[in-house]
Amino acid sequence: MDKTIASTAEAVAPIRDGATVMIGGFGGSGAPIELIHALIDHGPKNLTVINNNAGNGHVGLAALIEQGLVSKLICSFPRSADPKVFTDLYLAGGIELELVPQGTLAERIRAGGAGIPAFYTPTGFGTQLAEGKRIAEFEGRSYVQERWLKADFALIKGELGDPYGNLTYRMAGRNFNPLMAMAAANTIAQVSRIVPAGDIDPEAVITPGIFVQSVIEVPRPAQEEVLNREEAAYP
Amino acid sequence: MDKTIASTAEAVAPIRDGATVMIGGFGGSGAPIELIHALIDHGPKNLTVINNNAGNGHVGLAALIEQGLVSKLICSFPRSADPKVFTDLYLAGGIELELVPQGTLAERIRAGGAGIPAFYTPTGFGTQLAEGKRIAEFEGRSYVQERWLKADFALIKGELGDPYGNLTYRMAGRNFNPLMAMAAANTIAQVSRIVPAGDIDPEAVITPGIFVQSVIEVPRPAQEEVLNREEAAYP
Amino acid sequence: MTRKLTNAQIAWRAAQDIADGAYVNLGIGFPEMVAKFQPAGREAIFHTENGILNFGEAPAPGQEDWDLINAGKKAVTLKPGAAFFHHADSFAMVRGGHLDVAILGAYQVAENGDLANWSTGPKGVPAVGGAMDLVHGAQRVAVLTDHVTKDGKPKLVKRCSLPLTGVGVVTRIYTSLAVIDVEDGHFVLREKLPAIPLDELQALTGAELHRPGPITDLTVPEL
Amino acid sequence: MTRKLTNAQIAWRAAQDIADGAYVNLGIGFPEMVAKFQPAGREAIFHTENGILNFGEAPAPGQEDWDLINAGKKAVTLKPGAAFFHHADSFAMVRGGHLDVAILGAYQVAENGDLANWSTGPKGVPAVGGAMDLVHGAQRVAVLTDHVTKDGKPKLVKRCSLPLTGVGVVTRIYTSLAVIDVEDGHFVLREKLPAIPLDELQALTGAELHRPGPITDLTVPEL
Repeated sequence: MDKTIASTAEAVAPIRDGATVMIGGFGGSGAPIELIHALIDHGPKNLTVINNNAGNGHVGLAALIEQGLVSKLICSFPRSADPKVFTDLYLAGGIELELVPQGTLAERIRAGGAGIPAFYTPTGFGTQLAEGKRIAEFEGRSYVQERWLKADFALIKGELGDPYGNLTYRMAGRNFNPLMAMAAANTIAQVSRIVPAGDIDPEAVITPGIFVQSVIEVPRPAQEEVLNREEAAYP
Repeated sequence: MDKTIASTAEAVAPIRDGATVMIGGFGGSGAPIELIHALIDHGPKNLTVINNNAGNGHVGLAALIEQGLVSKLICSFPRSADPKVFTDLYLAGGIELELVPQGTLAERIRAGGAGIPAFYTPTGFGTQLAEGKRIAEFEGRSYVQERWLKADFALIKGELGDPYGNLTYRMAGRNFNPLMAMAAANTIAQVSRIVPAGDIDPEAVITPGIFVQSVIEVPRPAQEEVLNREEAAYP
Repeated sequence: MTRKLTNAQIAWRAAQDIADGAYVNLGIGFPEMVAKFQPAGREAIFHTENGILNFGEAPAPGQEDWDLINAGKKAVTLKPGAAFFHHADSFAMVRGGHLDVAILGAYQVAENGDLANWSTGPKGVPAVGGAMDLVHGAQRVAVLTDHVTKDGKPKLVKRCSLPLTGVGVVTRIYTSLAVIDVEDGHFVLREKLPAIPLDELQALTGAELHRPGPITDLTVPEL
Repeated sequence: MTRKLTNAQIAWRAAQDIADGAYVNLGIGFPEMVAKFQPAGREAIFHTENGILNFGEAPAPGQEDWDLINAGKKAVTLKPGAAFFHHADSFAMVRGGHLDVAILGAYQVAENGDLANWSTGPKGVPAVGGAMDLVHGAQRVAVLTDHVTKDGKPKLVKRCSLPLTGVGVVTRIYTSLAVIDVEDGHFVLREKLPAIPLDELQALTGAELHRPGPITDLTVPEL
């Protein structure tokens, strides 16, 4: 088995117009910048993107939005140090936003990966974000029914990867990445280093390869925070 | 912070009559034999025990049942090479059994730990094990509503532990242990070795210490399979 | 001519349908034999419910590590590229549709795809394990079984009389006599042993065998 | 005499209530200041939504690692005994009731414990983050806030007029003037600045301040 792919361009080539794409990362930590930039080069339109945020500056997710490729964003916190790209487009009515509490977003993605079509959570009960949703009481407390989230593709960022698709993550770069790997039909992982099968201790694997379809080595990946401090823009 | 405790006896002392106790392990792998034996010595009655199995031979969970301390068992597979203790008691009407599909058992325990009071699963739909349960349809497919499982105590087995309660597990001894740690009000972990805080790589922690209340070092822990091949019995 | 396949031969036939790179869960007991007949050049990655991907054969006697076991509680070994995970992640793989194939045994399979393989009735101690989970989520759910019970009654039936494991879940049945698909609520005969006449096979089957396409000879090596 | 606590002083007061060994989540912004006032000899373990337990202070400028950040996207460091985990496990800690204390900011808190802290209305871009999760599950949900808005209106009210973060969730409020518990649908005054007369405090509060027990002087060091 060999899930390694030579280039980010080849990896994102199957992503078509209208696809739903989960993108890992929390702010810039664990964000697969090189895969996002390859997706911009590829250029599919009308994407629905699932990410915790809405991008920052003019690179990564913000650049994807700036290029007009995203028609809907599902996220918990579309604010950042410089959320201008998303903010301007949203206020102009150019992009749809589905706002989801962060823990509910994580759990909905996990549910998608785990074959759980719906679950109940206390989060959001009695708030605007539960409007129109089914409510149920358990032991006298009220809960909101939430649905799974799945995607056609996930673009994620790992630290080590092997030809079976087993992955590790770097520190808090883990965040949504392992969950999105579970919830997408086609998970594309960029990793800092591809190692031979067996080099990752089976106890240290965070994402087992069954959840991953492609692995691309991107040594010394860019950090969104660093790019933005340099006022970088893509393309 | 120091969650370490000197003895298994001290660790299980708070477990009272009528308590619900999750016990980790799948068959003998990852089963906290020394904690179970300490619980037998302690002797609380009318326990509800949650485990994947019903014990094997005359040690560990089988011994706990044999000593008459368990009034109800929640499990998926009460068969083993030598399930005589449970089988005899069950057929004599001396113990209640709640049979749960294995994946549903795991998910109910995780739900208990994650604050999810109920979820829907395809598992069991149309079978005896879904009788009396709420059914719902999502996208034309039928699912069974299952409830969370929580416990007063969890007895689990790890490999390394630190004073903060961070744990690793040994190979497939992981199984239900990390889930039960999440779902119990008081999680007691035996580990092969207690190491100083900081010795477990933060990326290698499987159970973060927030889920663990006590850690006891049990060097060279017994394996149920080995004890049974020696025809051991406890006490 | 072969009048009936052995369990090993049934397992061999099932193994021929496993694609290179497939993720496969083999049920406890007889289905476990499928692993050793994996065709050369095609790599299957085996999953076990208790939290291992890419495990291999049993170790030599005396070399067992009892924290390294499969769902049948038998000692196994690891292949390069293996991974450990907890039970909730393990069943996320199952229920979430990440397995390509699950192969299970059966007491009865109905023409509508219903499977009964966990309970023979109210007596004794009931035990279900992961079977009810495994029949959901895998892309293909295959059954390995003798074509008839020990006393000669059909195991392939119109409707299961035994307690169900899952409703409408089976996609293919490998029996001691034939290979049969479940399609649109019917048994569809794909292959049969050349030695068994069609009418005899039908007589041993509790529901109609449809034949919309060609029927291939079921040929399996001596094992 | 002090007529109003600074944000740092409010944070200091909140820190005095955190027990040794408590697991604590501090909201983005002003509540983050609580960490630096943890009393000597009492260790709190800080949790951040993006998957770290037991993180410490910001690194020296230039020493930042941008994969090691908190929920506010600020660089942090690790303490011995830290752990990383993914977002679903992180919110299992929150929603599952494993945190001892969550400390958040507020636009409004109602006497029934309702909290509004995520939206000031329909204009602009809405953003919620983890606030709606954090108000559920933690054993204590505390709020840090100025007692009144910038234009002098009460932030402690009978019913919130702004969009809610959670219903009946707040247990204690640390304001620039007082410490107030929410009990059985009422504000219960526990401590107030000696310089503020009771009637003045009541006038600045949008719902009745109950006084079932003694009222302690709220005394905080200069910071």
